[in-house]
Amino acid sequence: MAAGYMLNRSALTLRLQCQLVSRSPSLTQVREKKRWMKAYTHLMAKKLKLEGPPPPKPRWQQPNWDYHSEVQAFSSRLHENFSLELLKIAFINPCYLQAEQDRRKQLGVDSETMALALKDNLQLSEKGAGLTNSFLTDWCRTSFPNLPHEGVECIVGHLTSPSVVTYVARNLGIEDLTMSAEFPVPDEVLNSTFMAVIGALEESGGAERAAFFLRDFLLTQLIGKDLFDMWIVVNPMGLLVEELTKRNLPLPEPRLIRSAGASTVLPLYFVGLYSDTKLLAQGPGETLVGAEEEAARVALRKLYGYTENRRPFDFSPQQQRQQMLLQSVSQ
Amino acid sequence: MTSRGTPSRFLRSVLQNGVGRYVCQLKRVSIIFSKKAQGSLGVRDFIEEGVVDFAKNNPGTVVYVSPQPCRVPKIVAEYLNGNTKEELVTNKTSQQVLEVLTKLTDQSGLDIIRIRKPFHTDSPSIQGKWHPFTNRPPSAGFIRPQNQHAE
Amino acid sequence: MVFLTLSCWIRNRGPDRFWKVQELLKHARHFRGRKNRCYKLAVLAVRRAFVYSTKGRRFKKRNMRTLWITRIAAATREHGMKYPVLIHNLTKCSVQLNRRVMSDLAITEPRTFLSLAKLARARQQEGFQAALGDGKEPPGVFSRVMLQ
Amino acid sequence: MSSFSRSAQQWATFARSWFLIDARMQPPGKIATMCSVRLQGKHKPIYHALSDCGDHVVVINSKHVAFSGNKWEQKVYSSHTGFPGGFKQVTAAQLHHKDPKAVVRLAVYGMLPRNLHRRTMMQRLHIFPEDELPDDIRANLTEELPQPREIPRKLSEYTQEEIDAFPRLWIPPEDYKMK
Repeated sequence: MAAGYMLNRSALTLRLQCQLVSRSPSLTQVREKKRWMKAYTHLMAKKLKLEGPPPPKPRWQQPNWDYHSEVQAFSSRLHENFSLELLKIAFINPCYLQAEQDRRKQLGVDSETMALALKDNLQLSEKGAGLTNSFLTDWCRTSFPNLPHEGVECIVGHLTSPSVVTYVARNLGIEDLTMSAEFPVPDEVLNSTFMAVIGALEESGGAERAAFFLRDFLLTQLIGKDLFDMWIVVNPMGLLVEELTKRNLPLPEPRLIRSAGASTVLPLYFVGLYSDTKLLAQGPGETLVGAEEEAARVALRKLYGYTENRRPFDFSPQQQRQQMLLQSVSQ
Repeated sequence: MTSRGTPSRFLRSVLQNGVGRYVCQLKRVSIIFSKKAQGSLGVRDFIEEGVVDFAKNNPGTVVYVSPQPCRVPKIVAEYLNGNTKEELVTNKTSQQVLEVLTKLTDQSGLDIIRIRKPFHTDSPSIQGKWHPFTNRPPSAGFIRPQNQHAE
Repeated sequence: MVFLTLSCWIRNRGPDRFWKVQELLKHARHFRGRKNRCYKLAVLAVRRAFVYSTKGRRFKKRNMRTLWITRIAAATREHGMKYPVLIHNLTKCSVQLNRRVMSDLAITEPRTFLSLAKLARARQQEGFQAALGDGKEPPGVFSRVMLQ
Repeated sequence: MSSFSRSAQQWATFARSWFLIDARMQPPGKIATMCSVRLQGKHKPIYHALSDCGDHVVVINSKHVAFSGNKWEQKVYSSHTGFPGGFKQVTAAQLHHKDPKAVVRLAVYGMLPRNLHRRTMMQRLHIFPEDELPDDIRANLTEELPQPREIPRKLSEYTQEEIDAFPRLWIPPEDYKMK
């Protein structure tokens, strides 16, 4: 905008120059000295300070926008074969339909003759949400067979929480394509749109494609996450005792292994958990209670197989994976 | 340019791109040029020769060609993470314009600023990080001065 | 330049000083005190900062290497060896890890570093054995090794 | 191996440990070298000059340090009060008599880097003239460092058998007069 203004402005000064100066040998000398720019910048800065930044403009109101090709590009960018009708439906939110109808009423368009021939994405969204939930749960069950039900629920809950889903959706460019009543698109609308996209993918490409989509875009958010960041356990020691009794192992016995600076304000304690004279885990902490809790957490991570040094998740591409499976079968 | 006075960031990718599948981060590119101006000669050549091929090779990118009365032809690239980048292509030949476009296609759209380290990992340690007791033999109880041990 | 009209001459009165100052202050905004806003002070400080940063590009490499060496030395001493011994014997074993990797290993993968130290120790013992030979002295030489 | 939570891992890595050094019959310089390395944190692989990762060191028996040679008489500690004629010079023996901690403290102080962290590091050095420690300091200790020098035994500590077994190089004649 500023650049455009600048160009206009310079053109204007040039023209003025031509009018004022009948002989025009000095044109080249006056050019490029934008001495008005300082005052102009100050003015614009003052204006910005008074009025605040202008409201964000949705991409479809800006120049260079072709919805059909955008949707097509979205589909091929993600290397998926969406059916375009379904994908377009997936982007239409009920709030947009409502707003559109209201707008038409205000404009005085007859609702019967000019009916809106658009479907909203509610069905797709529900379908996608159901698929996401079931796929993530299955995936967690297979990757972490020892993880109890609550843990799986918490991981799935973290991955399907609005903050993660909207973050993924914004970085996949879904926000531009979403038809919503308001702008910027509210989180819950974006959330349901993302789910609807998954639903559309399932309908057009089958559940397997949708599963790979989820694996590549949603599960990658799990990288670098700790189990207990997602799963808030208040009493890890109690949980550990429960787990050990389930497996018929002797109960853990906390013991102080190491300590440093015990009477200072910065003490360090290492507490080891022994079960039947075998070291289950050890954990550092600021206090004895904290260290014991930390040790219990470490022991739980080991039991559940969610340690930091576990095998990385398998994100290999689809064809390669099938080949690997075939090889393993043939061998 | 001092290192404190310039912004910097750590190495990262948008949405862990490439872990699962590679997604081209350039979502939309608009080529703005003038039909008459001298500076957009190369761009006009490029639009005649190469833009269709470019669009065919990159189906994930929407290419807009918009002739406008302007002096400075430019390429405006929009990325998936919402960033926009402008490249001025005044007086560039068709080949150079293609190079600029290819460069824009390969970029991730993150800010091009100093990267503090050329490597990054989310889980740096497999065996557990060093702490003061890593390499010390286990000791029982508290330490006492020597002569009291003897007593 | 030749100015044929008065108006052109007035319009052409020097470059706009404001922008020159802004260009410079851009680099001084994070400085402390008046030098982040007064041009006279800022120009000196910015020049000094640029000189430092030019030199610092060379110094950084040097300082990082000393830091790595300090860290490796510290980690080596935990295993009862000295830094030169470790490096010398690892070179003899043709272990081609550089100092940055070794110091990172010492922090993040302590067990790998322990095995490196053990390797160096074993190579050192081998070297001693080779130097002593089969325990016999060459003819005509009488040394204290024989006495022990 | 271990997968601690991030905060716990951080706390463990940057915790300060407490070392104990027995200075009985040890040269102050060698004690000071050990102290200064640990006070600076240069014994840790995570060392960085700006990260303030030094440890605490407790030196006991500083009254019983042993200078070699004629240092007790000839080593001179100089200071200046800043006033005219305020130049003070004392020998090591005099200083040690006045303050039994001073010899070790000055030796360590001289070995620390000359920067703003020097006084902070000195505060982490705890010197005790005898081998009695207050309980709160004793509770902190994590490790005792080995002494740099083996304590030489006095002649009176040898048994008669050991003295007899010692090889005699020269047997004095009977009319030899011992001084």
